[in-house]
Amino acid sequence: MWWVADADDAGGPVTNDAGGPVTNDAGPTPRSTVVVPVEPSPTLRATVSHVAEAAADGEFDAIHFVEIASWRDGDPGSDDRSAEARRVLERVSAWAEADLDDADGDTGDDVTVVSALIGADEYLFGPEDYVEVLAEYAGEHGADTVVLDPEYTPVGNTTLLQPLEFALSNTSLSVRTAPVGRPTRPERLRSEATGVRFAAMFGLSLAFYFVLGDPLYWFDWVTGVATATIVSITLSRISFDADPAIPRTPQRLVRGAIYVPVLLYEIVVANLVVARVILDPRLPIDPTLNRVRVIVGSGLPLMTLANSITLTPGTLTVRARDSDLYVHSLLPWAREGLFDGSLERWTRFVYYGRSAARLPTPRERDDHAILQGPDATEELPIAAADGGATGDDAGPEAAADAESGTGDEGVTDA
Amino acid sequence: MTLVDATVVAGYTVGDFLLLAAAGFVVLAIGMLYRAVKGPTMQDRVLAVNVLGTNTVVILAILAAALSEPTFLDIALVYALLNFLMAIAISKFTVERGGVL
Amino acid sequence: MIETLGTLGTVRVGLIVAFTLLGLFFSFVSMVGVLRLPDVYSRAHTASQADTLGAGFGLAAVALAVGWEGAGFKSVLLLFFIFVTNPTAAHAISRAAFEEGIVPWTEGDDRR
Amino acid sequence: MTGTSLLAAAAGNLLPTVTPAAPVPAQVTAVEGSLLAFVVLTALATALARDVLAAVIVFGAYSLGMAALYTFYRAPDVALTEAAISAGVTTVLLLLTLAKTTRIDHDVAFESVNVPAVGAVGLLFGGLLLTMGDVPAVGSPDAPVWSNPDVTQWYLSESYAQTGVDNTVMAVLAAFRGFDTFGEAVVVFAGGIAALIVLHREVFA
Repeated sequence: MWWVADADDAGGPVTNDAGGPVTNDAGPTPRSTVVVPVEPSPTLRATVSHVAEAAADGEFDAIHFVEIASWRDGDPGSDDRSAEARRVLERVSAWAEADLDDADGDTGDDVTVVSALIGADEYLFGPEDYVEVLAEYAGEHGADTVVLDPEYTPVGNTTLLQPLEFALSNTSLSVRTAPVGRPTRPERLRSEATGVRFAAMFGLSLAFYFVLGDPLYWFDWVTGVATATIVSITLSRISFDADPAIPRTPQRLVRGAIYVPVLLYEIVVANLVVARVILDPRLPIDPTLNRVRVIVGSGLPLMTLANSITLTPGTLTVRARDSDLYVHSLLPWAREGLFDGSLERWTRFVYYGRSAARLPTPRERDDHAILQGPDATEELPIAAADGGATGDDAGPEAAADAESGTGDEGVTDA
Repeated sequence: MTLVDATVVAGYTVGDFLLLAAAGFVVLAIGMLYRAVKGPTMQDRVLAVNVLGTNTVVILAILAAALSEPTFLDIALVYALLNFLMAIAISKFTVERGGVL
Repeated sequence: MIETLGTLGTVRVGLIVAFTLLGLFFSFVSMVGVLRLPDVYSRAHTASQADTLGAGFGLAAVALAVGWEGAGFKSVLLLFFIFVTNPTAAHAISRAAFEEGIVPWTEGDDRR
Repeated sequence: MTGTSLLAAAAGNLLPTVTPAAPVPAQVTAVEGSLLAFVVLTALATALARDVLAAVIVFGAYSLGMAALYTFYRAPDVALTEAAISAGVTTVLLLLTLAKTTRIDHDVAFESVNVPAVGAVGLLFGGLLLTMGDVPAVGSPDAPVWSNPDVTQWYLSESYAQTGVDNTVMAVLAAFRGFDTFGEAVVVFAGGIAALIVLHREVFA
């Protein structure tokens, strides 16, 4: 998908690889300045190569790599994050320089590579805020093109790409996504290795070892320490998203302990309802697939919520994509309960405290949809939208837009 | 005397009762086997085996209590973890054809 | 013989019996669900939920019978594992089904 | 005091305390029977399933049953091995093999059964089953081990002198029962050769 820069006739002279006359059918391409928002991602390297190649081919004469800060200067830990962001920018610039040097042709030499960390003076909330910051930067530096990394995820694990592209389309900037193959397999879930995480993992696995073994026997100490070391070396990098911190982690544990009886009660009550339905000879079920957008953050909170939803009968998390949960419900009753969002509220309570629990329910936020049956409000996206196996007779990929699919014509049948 | 030897009703002890319950769980497992064999999709089979595994864990735990051999709980523990691993491995396998292995 | 156990022991025996029966009941529900429900998604409901609860009750009975001084804590550990791993496994399985393109059964579908 | 005599002394202490086996209570046979039925059913399903992946999955269920059965017969070590090897490692190995090869989709769920072969196997099985009547019951005082303790004693006291192996079990396995073990080794070797032939290779490499 080659996008050609907006007809900007003021483009300078263009030379191609050999420095000879331009032979491109499309005619001379105006050279322009490109802005590339970066963030560590599996496809970042390939995106950088793509931009560098395009520049070496004479499309751009300046590349601006920007990292948009999702934090604000002065926040606790913001210095570390800024430093980390600058490291990423340095690395990206080095890659780009190397690619430009490698590229044949002499245009690579006069391409300027600039990197910047922007947006750290205010909090950014949605894609619009990101785009605003980006457009402002582009305006200041005379850039008219934005190249996006297909895996660009500025906030945690939430993909912002589509909303970002949409918001960018409202600006005068030209946008394209680097034609970079997404990895078929997700990269290994690895976070940074820190001493705290290592110690936490070590302590946990040693404690588990001694639960099964005998802490008073010296030999168990030897084997336990050895085992815990192996476990924490191999797993400490994938087991924690963030360092366990002193006020937060115990607080979460305590609030989690409050949540457990609530969850157990919910499980038992709902199990009885479902047991009645299953044992009913008529089997009065009405299963549908639903989509709920939840606001709990990614990682552990999302897993907790998805597992809680699965544990409470009548609802089953089929798939979690970004903050969208695809939930299969057995009964309308369970579906309504899901949209009322009490579990979501509890999860927020466990992880972020009482004040965070008071957000509107998915129903009030209108962040829900039924994907099947007569009440369907959205089409059923089937399989393969993001690198899964390909469905055989899948309907239109990814539900178009929520407004269009009203009736049940959207239901694909296999 | 331990709790397991206490009489529940008509001369049957708690141990006897637990053994009968274990037999009940096995009978349920046999029922579930139908789904594991019948399918029709691979996921149905994996699901059935996962449920069977959970049942086996309970059976092992009940045997540990009924036979007064608490060490049997270790086997149940190993099994609970392996069972999870098996379900994840097979369901990943059916989608990615060994991509995870 | 129950008299020699005292009130606490009697309550404990009663709880063991009750929990075991509840566990059997919910496992039975899970079996019926796995056998009767129409597609893999709805079967996954009972597999993850009714069965988890059944196993939970069964293991609670075992914990009571073995006692803390025995290895009851292992039983509690088992309970914890099952409550964490079972829904995750059910999610993995149903997700695999979804990615293979199996469309959930709805009213009127003749698959059974 | 050598290890051998310690063992002998321990065995000597154990021998007289043996009590005749109590009659088997009904609920024990209930567990045993249902577990056996489960194991036989899963084994049959594994053997008959046409789809290899289905067979692998059902085989997982079989090893679940076997582990429970071993546990029931109070062999927790064997049960643990069954759990780790059969349910864990074997499943992964079989899946790996499947991933490297192709899986054919079948319309038929089960293999067709060769009736004469089943008859022959059934006859052999029935014949072997007849000998079960002469096997002493578990824990029975009439078992040769107990009724004629001299044999056991002889092994315990003589195995070190005769074979130079510390561990009596090892001595019996590798020395007194050497031919048996040799036979097992031959079977494993034959298995390896068969694998090579199937793979069209000449050496293990």
